[in-house]
Formats: sequence, C-alpha cells, structure tokens
Amino acid sequence: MTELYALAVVALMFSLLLGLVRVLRGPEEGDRMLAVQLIGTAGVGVLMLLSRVLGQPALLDVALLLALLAAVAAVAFTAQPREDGDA
Amino acid sequence: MSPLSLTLFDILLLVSIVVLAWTALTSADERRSVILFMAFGLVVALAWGRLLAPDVALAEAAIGAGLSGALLLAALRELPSAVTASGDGRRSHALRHYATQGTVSVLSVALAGMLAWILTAHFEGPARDELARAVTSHLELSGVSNPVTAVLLNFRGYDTLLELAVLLAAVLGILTLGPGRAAYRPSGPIFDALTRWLTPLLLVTAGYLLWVGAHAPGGAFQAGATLAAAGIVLRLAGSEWIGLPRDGAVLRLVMAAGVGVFLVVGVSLLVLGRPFLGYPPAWAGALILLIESAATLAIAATLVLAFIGGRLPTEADRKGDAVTAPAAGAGANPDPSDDGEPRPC
Amino acid sequence: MLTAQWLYALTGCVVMALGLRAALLHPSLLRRVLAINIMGTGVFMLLVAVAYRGPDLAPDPVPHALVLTGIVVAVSATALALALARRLAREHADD
Amino acid sequence: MPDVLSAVLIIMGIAFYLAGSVGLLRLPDLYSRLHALTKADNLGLGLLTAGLALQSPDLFTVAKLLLIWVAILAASATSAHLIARHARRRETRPCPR
Repeated sequence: MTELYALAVVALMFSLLLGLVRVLRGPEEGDRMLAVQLIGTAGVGVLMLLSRVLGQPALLDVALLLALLAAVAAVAFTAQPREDGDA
Repeated sequence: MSPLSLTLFDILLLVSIVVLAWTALTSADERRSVILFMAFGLVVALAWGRLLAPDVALAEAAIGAGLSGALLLAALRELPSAVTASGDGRRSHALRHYATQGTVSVLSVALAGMLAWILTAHFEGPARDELARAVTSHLELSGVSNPVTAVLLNFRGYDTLLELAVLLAAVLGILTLGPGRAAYRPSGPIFDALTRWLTPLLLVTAGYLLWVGAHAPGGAFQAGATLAAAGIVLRLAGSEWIGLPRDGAVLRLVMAAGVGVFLVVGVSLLVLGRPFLGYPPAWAGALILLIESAATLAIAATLVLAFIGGRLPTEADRKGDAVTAPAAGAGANPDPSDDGEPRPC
Repeated sequence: MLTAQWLYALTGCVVMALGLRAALLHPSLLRRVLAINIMGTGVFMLLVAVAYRGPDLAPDPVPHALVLTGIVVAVSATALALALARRLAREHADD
Repeated sequence: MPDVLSAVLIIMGIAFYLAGSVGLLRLPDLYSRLHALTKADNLGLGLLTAGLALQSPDLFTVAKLLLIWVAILAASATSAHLIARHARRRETRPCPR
C-alpha cells in the first residue's frame, strides 16, 4: 500500500507541475489564478498522501488549513477596495 | 517507502520551487510576480511537510496561503507607479548598469557557493545533535510533549518573548504611519455564503491548534496566524472592523497581551525566587498554555492590523467620511460586467 | 549524508542567492520586499534541511522553532515595509 | 478487500487530477479551463479522500478528510465564480465553438 501512496504522490506532484506551466504561460491573469487554485488542490492531495507515507498525522492539519484558505488567494485577487462614494 | 520515488518527488518539488522563485523575481509585471509568489508559498509549505517540519508547514500554510498574498495584492493596488528605492534619477549609464548587475550576480552566486561548501562540510562531518539531544532529554520537565513548543515557550522562552516584542514594534510602526487601507466592497452573495461557515471553522481550527500544540504540531504562532486568516477572510468579504475591539485602549491591550503576559509570568517567577521564565515543572504546562493563549490573540491582532496597514478609522475620520458618503448601499457590489462589449479571445 | 538533506539545503542556497540578487538590483520597492521574502524562504529551507535527520529519526526541533517564529516575524516586517512604501507614495503624490 | 478498493479509488483520483491538469493546459480559453479544472480536480480529491478514508485508523481522521474535501469543493466553486466574473469584467470573451 505504501508503495502505491508513494507512486501516487509522485503522480500528483507531476500534475502540480503541469499546473505550474499554466501559471507561467497565462495568458490572462485569470488563467494564472486558476492554475494557482489547481496547485492548491494538488498540494492538499500531496499533503494527505505524504501524511500517510511519512507517518505524520499532523500533515493532515496542514492540508486542512490549506483547504480552508484555498479561496483566499482568488478573493484577494478579485476584491475591489471601496471608493470614496461607497458606503 | 522506496527512496527512489521519494527522491523523484523531491526533485519535482525543488524544480518547481526554483522555477517559481526565479519567475516571481524576474517577470515583467508586478501583479504577475505576486501571483507567482503565492504559488511559491503553497509549494514551499509542501517542502516543510516533506522535511518532517509540520509545525513550520502549519505556519506557512496560514501565512503563505492567506496573509502574504492578500497583503501584497492590497499593497500593489496602492503602489501603481512602481515606487522606487532611489527616486527617479535611476536611468544611469547602460555600462554602469550592466557592471552593477554583473557584480551583484557574481557576488550572490559566490555567497551561495560558499554556503553550499560549508553545508557539505557540515553534512559530511559527524552528526552534531547536542542541542536536539538536550531537548529530548529534558522534554519531560518542559510541561509539554511537542519538542518545538518546548523550545519556543520553555527552553528558549527569552527568544520568543523578544520575537513577540519585535511583532509589537512592527505593528506600532505600522500604526504610526497613518490610517489603514479602505475596506473592501462586499464581494457578493457567493463569497458571503462561504464566509459564513468558513470563519467559524477557522476560529475552531485556531483553538484546536492552540490546544493541540502541547503534544502535537501546533501552538501560538500557528493558531495566531489562523485566527488572523479568519480576520482577513472577513475583511475581504467587506467587513471593516472584523471583530477587533472598537475601543482603542482595549485593542492596544490585546496587541500587548503576548509580551505582557509573558513578562508578568517571568517577573512573578522571579519574585517567587525562581529564575526568570524558569517554570516549576508541575506548573509548566498550565503557564505555557496561559502565555500561548495571550500570544495567540496578540499575534492575530498584530497580523490583522498589519494587513489593514494602519490604524482603524477613528470617530473623527468617520465623521469626515459621512459628509461625502452618499446613502448607504449606493455603491455596494455594482456589476459593470453587464455593459461593455467583451473582447474576442 | 542524506540525499534529501543535501538537495533541499542546496535549493535553499540557490533560492537565497536569487532573492539576494533581486533585492539588491530591482528598483521597485514592492519587488524588493518580495525578493527579501524569497531570500528569507531560502534561508529557512537551509535551516529546515539541516534539522532533517532522515525519514526514521525525529528532526532537530531547535531550527524548526527558529523558522516558525521567523515566518511570522518576516510577514510583519513585510507589512511594515509595505506601510512605509505606501507612506512614501503618499508623500510623493502630495508634491 | 478494503485495500483493493482504496487502491482503485486512489488510482482513479490521481487519473482525474492528471486529466484536470491536462485540461488546464490543452483547452482553448479561460472558461472551458475553469470547467475542466473544477470538475476533474474536485472529483480527483474526492476519490483520493475516499481511498484514504477507507485506510484511516479512527473516525476523527475520517472526519478531517471529509472536511478537507468539502472545504476544497466550496473554495474552488467560489474561486471559479470570482475568477470568471473578474475575467468577464476585464472583457475576455469565450472562444467560439
């Protein structure tokens, strides 16, 4: 089973790297943000598997934190500050 | 676990770290740089996990994935004209420009090479783990069983006290520089719905990390960063006060709570005839939890104020605003997407 | 000598050098702040790699404690630097 | 038996992840990429979660795994919505076809 986890981690990392290509290529900012989203989701998967492979249950907490904050990047990216006229 | 697949994983991870660092530093557009930096933070959190540093990974996940990116994006919006370090007279001779670039590059490479050389010598020599063994052998006396928390709050309590003081100094510096950024426009019903259950979950997670820090990865810094992330989520959803105390005096008290409680505990121990921050082993667990709870609140308040980037608007500021502000809700969540012809792809 | 330890420490050196070079050369303040953050991450990676002692041994907790507080201090310093840059931009705008 | 089942689930999960990444690279415009990515990705993580949950030592771990999956579902739906709205405001038109 551990061998499968290890292979799965490598495959997920590869998937993350594919997402990285889209971060670098763009062309729109939205494309890059979308790819960052993919990197976040793949990263959560990697941490879940690593937690098992390395015998570190705490990595599940790291995955949880990343998952809870996964939307923050996209929200910070699109949020507009209030202008003077806004209430 | 076969070492081969783990090494393959390491290489893929490290390639993405170096590529992201390089592109974040060299891309032509600053906003793109910040996006790349956010991806860099995510990937680095994986590296901490891989190196069996879950405590560090937790802090990186809360800060790298939440705070830094949001902070840099907010700053970017206000520094559009590329504020430079030395004003405008920067366009000097091309030759001198290249000479500087060459020299700095060579020196940076030399420094990295020297470090790598020292590290090689260090790794090839006999293992130097006196400190690690000292921590392990005294762990029972520390009041906690997570060695990182033991180092932070007990064995090297002085350092952590000073680190909290550094945080306090940084936030005081930020507060003296003027009013904070304007709040955000409400970002619409979908993110509101997410905020409504995300915020309580983040609060629970922060409490969990604070509590679990005694015997597993977690503690005041991770809990504080998570709590701050909850504040940033609220702020991005359009809230202005995000639950910070409106009374300036109370807010200052919370900011100083980490250093304050730490000092009170230390001095009380001195009065009782023990060394400064030398907890009696029977009380160590409880005292550490007390200090950590105060530190969590202080760290969270500090980080949130750091994100806001200045003091919160006072009553006087608000009265000034009221004159110019039209009826409430007038500008809330306008959707300009409905007009204007989209550009072809 | 562990391969993983070496790989991560070496990457730490490379990332630190990249950040240092950009921090010294870039004219834009925001980019400099970003570069200093990346440089710091390189140093953190070096420390965490030194703390690593293989998959079966518990790592050295002292560097972990250093890096953990370092991350929190770095983000506050970043915020202070950005607040200063913002003030600078305001002063320039007033001229 | 649970071993075989969770192995199958994990392998399928990874396949969906890879499909999502390839979709992100190959599809012609932002909107179709959004579509491919969010679906493939969430299914990938969901199958991975299920596979790992079958191997979990206790219920707390199972609950944590499920919470992670739900959080990612919500986050990616929200981000996809915000990114699409942002792109529309910036007037990126979908590709014909």
